[in-house]
Amino acid sequence: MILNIYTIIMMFAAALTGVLAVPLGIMSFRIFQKWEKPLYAEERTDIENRSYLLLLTAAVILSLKLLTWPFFYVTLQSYIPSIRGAMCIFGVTQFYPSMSSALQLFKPLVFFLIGGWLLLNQLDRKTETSPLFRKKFLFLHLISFMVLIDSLGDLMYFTGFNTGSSVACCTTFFDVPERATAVLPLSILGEAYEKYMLPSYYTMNMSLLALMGVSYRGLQNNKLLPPWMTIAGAILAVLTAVITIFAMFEVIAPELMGLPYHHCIYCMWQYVPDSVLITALFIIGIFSPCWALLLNIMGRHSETDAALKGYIMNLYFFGIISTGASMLMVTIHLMLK
Amino acid sequence: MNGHTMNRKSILAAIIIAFSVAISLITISLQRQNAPVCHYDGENIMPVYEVDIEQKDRGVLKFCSVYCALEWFKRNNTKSAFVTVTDELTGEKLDASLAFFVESDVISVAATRNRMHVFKDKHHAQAHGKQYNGKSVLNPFNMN
Amino acid sequence: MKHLNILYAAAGNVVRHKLRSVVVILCLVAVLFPFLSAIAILEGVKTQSRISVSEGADIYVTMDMFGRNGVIPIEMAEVMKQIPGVTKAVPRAIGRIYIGGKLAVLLGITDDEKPSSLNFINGSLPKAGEIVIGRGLAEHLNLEVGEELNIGTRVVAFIENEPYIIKKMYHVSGIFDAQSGIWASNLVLMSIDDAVSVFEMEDFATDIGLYVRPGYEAAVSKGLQKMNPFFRIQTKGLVRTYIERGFNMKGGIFAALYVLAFALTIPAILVTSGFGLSGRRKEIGILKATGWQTHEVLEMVFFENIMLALISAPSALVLSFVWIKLFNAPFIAPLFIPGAGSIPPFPVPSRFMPLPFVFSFFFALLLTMTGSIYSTWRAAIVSPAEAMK
Amino acid sequence: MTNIRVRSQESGVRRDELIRCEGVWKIYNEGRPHEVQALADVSLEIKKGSFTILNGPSGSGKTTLLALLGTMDRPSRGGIFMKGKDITGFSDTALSTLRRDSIGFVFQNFNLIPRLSAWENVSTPLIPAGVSEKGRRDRAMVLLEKLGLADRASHAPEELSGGEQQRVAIARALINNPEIIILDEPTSNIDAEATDILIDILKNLKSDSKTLLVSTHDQVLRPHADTVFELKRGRLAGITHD
Repeated sequence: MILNIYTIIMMFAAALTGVLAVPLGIMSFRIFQKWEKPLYAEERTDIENRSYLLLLTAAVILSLKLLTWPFFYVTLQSYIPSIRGAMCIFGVTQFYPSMSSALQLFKPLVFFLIGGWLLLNQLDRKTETSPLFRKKFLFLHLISFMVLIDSLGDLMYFTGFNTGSSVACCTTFFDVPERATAVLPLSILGEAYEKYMLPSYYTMNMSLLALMGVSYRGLQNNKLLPPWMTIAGAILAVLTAVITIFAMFEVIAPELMGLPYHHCIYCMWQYVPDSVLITALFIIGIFSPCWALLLNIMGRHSETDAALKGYIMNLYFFGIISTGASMLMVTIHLMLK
Repeated sequence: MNGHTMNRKSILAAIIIAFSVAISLITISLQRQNAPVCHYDGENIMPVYEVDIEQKDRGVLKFCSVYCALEWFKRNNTKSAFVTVTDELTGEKLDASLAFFVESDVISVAATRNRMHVFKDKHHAQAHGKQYNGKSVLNPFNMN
Repeated sequence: MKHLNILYAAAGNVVRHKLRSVVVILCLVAVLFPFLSAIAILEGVKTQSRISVSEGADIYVTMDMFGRNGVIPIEMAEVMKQIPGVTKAVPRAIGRIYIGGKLAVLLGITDDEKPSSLNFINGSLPKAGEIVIGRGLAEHLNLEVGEELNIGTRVVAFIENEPYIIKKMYHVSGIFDAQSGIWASNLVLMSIDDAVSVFEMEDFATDIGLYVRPGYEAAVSKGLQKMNPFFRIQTKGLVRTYIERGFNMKGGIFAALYVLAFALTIPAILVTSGFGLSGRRKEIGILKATGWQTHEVLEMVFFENIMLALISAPSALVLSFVWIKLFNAPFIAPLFIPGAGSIPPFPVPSRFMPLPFVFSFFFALLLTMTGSIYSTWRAAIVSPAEAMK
Repeated sequence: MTNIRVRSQESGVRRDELIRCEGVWKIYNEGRPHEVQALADVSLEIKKGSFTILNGPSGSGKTTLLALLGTMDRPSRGGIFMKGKDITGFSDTALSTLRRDSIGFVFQNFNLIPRLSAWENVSTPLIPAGVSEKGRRDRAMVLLEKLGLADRASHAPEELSGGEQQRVAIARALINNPEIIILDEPTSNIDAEATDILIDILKNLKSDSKTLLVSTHDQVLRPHADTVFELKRGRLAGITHD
């Protein structure tokens, strides 16, 4: 283990969220079970009261996950001096590539799910008889497993490092033609794929904005969205995410850093501070339509229709603003470079 | 959706957009302020193409590209003690005598139409030459 | 607007329930203050180390003696200077020596080699027979500029039962300013020849520092290895890595020990944050009777705790800033500066941006949110019927 | 033990009916040792705009019934209907919202929040409703003026007399313009003069077609009531209509 302050903090936070996830999982399953059976009035009040404890715990876990998510990368950055050959965060992730990729994909997923649960809970609050009560606590029970896995993953990952190890740096991964983010577009778009990266970035983001705009307008005219539209929104968001990530590696990161042959977004976060905000806005822009789909599937009930429409509209609204702002920031950088 | 909620949302949207744009502009202007200016043509120097020439008796002169540095070097090589160039891939500084130079079709600094590229590793230089129709060049800052 | 209202109501409650607020803030500050002070000092010392490394040579060459650094002939400096890419070769004599019962560092350098971070109160570079001493040492020995100091005096032999003593007196030509950094506090700077004679190692130096052209480290190192396989070669990058690792390790150990304190803080926050809330059952019952939802009460109390955290974080930061800058970090400095003593004689280096600043808010939020979950919940689920009792 | 299920369909609503309870039981610690039966099989109806009194000695279940009708607690059995809608299956959040929008409470000991000024106490229910501070202050001042307390608006409860505190509590109950005002033993903590003022206020509220539900064992309010329900040991013992 590379014993420094960052490691201790990451492990302390991971242990804390892990410890909180266990009672969260147990109590949410117990509530899910009890809510079915006939209840005395006082029992029902007890269960409702306990549900508030779970709500607060879920909110605290989400806040901790939000605080430690960027801290995960700050910790990796602090390992650079201890790992020979590493010149940036990517180099450090090469020490345990499979685990670090898994964690890097898992963290946004956990964040997405907890965020989705809190939205579902907010929606259920707008009803008279809490029709989503059982469903949301079964959902919370599943989420608590994901939180536990994420916390255990952090603990295993950060205790697995050892000093003196050496890795290949990101230049040997990102500056050679055979890098992953080049081979795939190369095979699809041919030799001059770089020419199409930026246009496809803008096309996908613009079409996502357009779809969210149409959906927003549709909801304004008092129609609850057909499920296929929110599904289309989510699928388009995921596709946009993939295209944007490739474009970030291939074109945007080198441009923003001024290193035309260096395709590493970790270095981009390091050398171009506002790229962290670009990334955060991009994530919100992609999550919003997916949350809209989640709510549209899990939150549908005769009592929730009115509120559901408002929530999905707000999600699309923030999706449009975040995606637009992220794209605008990238455009400013590209134009003023 | 009543009007009150609508304009509150528009205000919120405007704030988010304005904040993002401001952050970008501030970052770019800070990067520009810190960037030194080329001694030969006054252009802003991009760190990855910077060439420094240390003079024997006086300080270091900074240039935005190999072409500018060469223009100055041709007339003042007797005054020059050392020349430091930058590896385009990693941004690492190294002495000109150790670097690999490749002149290719790719223009790195538009102002001077510089097509001379510098690499620390030989295979990076060869890869660039192969990809962009370049040919390797001996160290142009040869003190002899 | 609703959440803003609840936020203002929470702020009002923090002010109205002063006792509870003060108790929670004191509990947080008591935990954060030592931690932040230690981190600030660690960052300060690390910064000064980085300055020293960046001022130092690109390559340090010594002989390898039993796997340790061994002395190296001074004349090797001229030979090494001829290696392509080397711009300067500087021999150094550096060692530790007791002066007036205090352990000091004795540094012998060539005349043109004064590191820029060392600046004087008054005086000049030491010529032959002269020395410049650190402020801590000057205070310890009660020395002023112009006085004499004997270094390295010792009995060489006994002739007819009479001890034959070699006396080496040096003239104090200057005292280092306190801002010269912690390394200069117990330093004795003199010319390399004098230093060599004090250690009685004529013709040898402890190491030779080579300044090389950018990118030449690898080539010069290879050349040195070929020149003499017994050369021990350490590049500036290696030294920097050792320093970063060393400090990170020290910080990590301290943090690991401190995590116990943080773990104990959570139950402490649970008790203190619940401290005032039980008295407010009636008040919360009234709010709920007049239409507040449990979520809204939960949100209000949660905001109160977050506000207390956001008040505690900067308070702890200011307190540790005062503790270090005004009182010179008594009792905490020895944690990171061995031999500094409870009341350090030199200004303890410290740096409050960005790490301690980030940590103070991070931990304040982490501890408060986690510690106050149960107490916040207990308060929020008070039944509205409570108001009718 | 009936299953508390959602029955939100209207069941034979009469136009002037505001609150109705059918076969309501309230048993504390139900299903646990030491059960306490507070109410047994109570059915009654409160019409819109009426002045209803719950009368009965201490321990007769007046306060419990008041808490149930005021959505502050749930019945163990039976159903409570608000404007024909069964609210027994409502969630805690929905009951709170109903309380905020339709029900105003005046407690026996006023229950003002210490160290908050009179207008702040009056406007606390508006905070979660999202009304701005200025809006809250204006609406509170209108009510305080109507109740003759404009000059006491910035005083804390500790600086007000019993009668004044009660009027501030009444103003708080009215701030959300509820349909029903529930008063718990309103005359037990005020002097005769304040009682007369209270009676005037109640008359005005009735003329503003507010529905009043008062729990009291004091006979002074009886002449002004439309209906009086007599409670004895948790059961409805009698109903007298004016």
